[in-house]
Amino acid sequence: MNIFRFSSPQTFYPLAGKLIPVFGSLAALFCAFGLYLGFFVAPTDAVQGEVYRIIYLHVAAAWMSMFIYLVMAFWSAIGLGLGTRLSFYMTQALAPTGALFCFIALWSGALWGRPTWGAYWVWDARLTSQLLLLFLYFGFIALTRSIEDPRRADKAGAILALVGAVNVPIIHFSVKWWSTLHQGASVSMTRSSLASSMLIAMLVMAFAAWFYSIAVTLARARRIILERERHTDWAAAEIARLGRELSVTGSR
Amino acid sequence: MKTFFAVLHRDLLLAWRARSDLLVALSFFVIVASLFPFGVGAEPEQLRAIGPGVVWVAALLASLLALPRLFAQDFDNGVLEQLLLSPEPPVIWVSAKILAHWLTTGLPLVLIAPVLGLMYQLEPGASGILTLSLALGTPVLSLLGAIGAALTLGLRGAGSLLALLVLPLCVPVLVFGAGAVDAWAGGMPVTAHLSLLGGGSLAALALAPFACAAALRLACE
Amino acid sequence: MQWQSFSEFIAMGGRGFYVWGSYGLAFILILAELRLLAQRRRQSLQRLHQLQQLEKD
Amino acid sequence: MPVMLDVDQLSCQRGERLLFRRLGLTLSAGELLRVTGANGTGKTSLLRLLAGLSYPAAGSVRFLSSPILQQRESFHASLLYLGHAPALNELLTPLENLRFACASAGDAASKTACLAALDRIGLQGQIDLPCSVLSQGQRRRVGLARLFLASRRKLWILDEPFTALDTHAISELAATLDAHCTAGGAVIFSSHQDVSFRTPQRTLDVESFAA
Repeated sequence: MNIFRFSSPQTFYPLAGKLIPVFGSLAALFCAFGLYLGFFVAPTDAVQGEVYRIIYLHVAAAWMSMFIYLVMAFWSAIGLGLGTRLSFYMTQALAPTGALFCFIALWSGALWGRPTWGAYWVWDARLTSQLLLLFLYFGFIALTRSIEDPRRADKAGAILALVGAVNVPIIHFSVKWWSTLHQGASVSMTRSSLASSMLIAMLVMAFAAWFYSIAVTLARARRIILERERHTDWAAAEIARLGRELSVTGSR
Repeated sequence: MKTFFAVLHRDLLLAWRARSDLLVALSFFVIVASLFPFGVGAEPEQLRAIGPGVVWVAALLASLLALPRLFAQDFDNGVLEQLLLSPEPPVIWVSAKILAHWLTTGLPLVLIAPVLGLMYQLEPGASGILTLSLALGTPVLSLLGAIGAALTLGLRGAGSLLALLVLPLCVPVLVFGAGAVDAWAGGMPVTAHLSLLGGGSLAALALAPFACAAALRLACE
Repeated sequence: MQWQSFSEFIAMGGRGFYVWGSYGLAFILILAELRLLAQRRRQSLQRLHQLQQLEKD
Repeated sequence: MPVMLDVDQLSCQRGERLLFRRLGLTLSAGELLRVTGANGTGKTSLLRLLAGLSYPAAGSVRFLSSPILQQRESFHASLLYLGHAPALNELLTPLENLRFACASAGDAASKTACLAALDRIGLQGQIDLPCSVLSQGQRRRVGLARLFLASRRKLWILDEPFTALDTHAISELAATLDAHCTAGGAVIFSSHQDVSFRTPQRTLDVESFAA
């Protein structure tokens, strides 16, 4: 099975189209199941009472924001190395969703912090790294959006994602060291002893977020592919077909 | 290596011919650092506490201010294009330009840091550590900044975009730079901080020119 | 089952604001992203379709 | 005569627009090729592709039968590309600019050689003035002075070399190009003016390959 066959936009486009509903429904299924486990099966936490249930959302979002950035760096390396345009499309398709999860992680972290440690914002190592990661996402999106020539935007974004990825562990290490220095014991999110059902709920929610990201990224990648490959015959045919379809349904 | 010295010599000559630009970056550094006492109050105790952090942030912003100048002029007048056509790999002359940039902006900040140390009532020892940490850390600002400058070359709104790209990456340098002075003030050893800063500079020196050269080739496409 | 009544579920042990504040906004943002995705796709298709017509004649 | 430059199925995309498609040409030593076409049809883009400054959307450019993007350093050692605007720095004098251009391109150019080149292009009076005070024509001449110091470079790619030059300078430049061709080099240039050369002049119209 020639791997490069799937890396050509033409074969990837229909494949992605078929996968989107699959991952979409998986995401919905896992999310519902995760929420059910988290809210109806998992017990009340001895220390934090009910508010700890934010953990399912917060941890899933935090993991996804970090994972997506690493996947972006992976696709960037492939794109710069092999020159496959599709890798650049994937990197740019991933960025907004990564930024979204990053923001959700920060937001839920703050709302969790208020009742638990008395403040919306705590200069905790994880939250601070999360904030800096959000800046890296904004930097990537701003850079790729502000370059007119799409080919330069691809490669410039890829370089930035790689440089960013090299710096993420360094930033995390320095922020971790810095926060223990200034603020005593680092506030661990998962310090309270986790009942197994809590852990399962968290994992299910993480998978839900992962499936969701794949579905959304594939959808965004398909749009980018049509925009960037519009000169090719197959893309032109697809645009014509969808264009007619759009004007027929008249969904202005 | 001929290109290296040719570019280094020319950039230093140009920096000398446009000396006023250097003074602008330097005075920006001093002005920003001397604004804080107006906001925070001038009690020696307080100044000593915030001094290192303020001087480091001011150094970060001053070197950020000087970054667009690194490639913009050569990009506009076509010299960058000719450099990309030189037989030697671009990493060599890119390193020369970054070195020239550090010598003309980073180093002056380091040399004037003791003066700011006085302004913030730092003991001679703390002021010395601050200057040393700046000397070890500012190369990273120039190197990472050069990548950002190359990526945003020729774009509208490049200045603010450059800050958004580069500042998050400079947090570790800021943490260990200012941390070194705090550690010294607290009587703790500073070798860890300074060696991390030095290590960071070496790592950046090894990696940044390659990313920067790639970004420049993109900009001139 | 954890909760005796629906109102107890909403109260979430007195922390309802924070829990539903987090999940609520996350849900809204996810919906917003999906809606934005569909809207941008439609706009992009219209633009590409018009560009195509333009280049044809 | 060995084929120096071989271009095959070249297509160039600028942002959204496809400028030209399936462009092919071969250039052998001693040949002179003029690229013609209205403004905006891709003359400069073609020259930049041939110099290896930008990547083609499709097709290949081979110098001495190996792709230029794979032998970038050795290709650039035998290439002289002069872009639209002369690559000068306003604060430096013509002499400093010329010496830097040669040194950074790896050409050995002593001060006397540079002075001779500037003298030959008619700039001996303005040696110590910063380029900012020179006229547009004078600045172009400083850029063109490199031609006298680039005999080692086989392939010359010149973008609009004749603009803003007076008739005397044009004939001097034409003679230089002729000399380069007879010495076994090759020249590709774009120009709006018709200039007569001793070497037989081939032309390539970019518009005939328009997308």
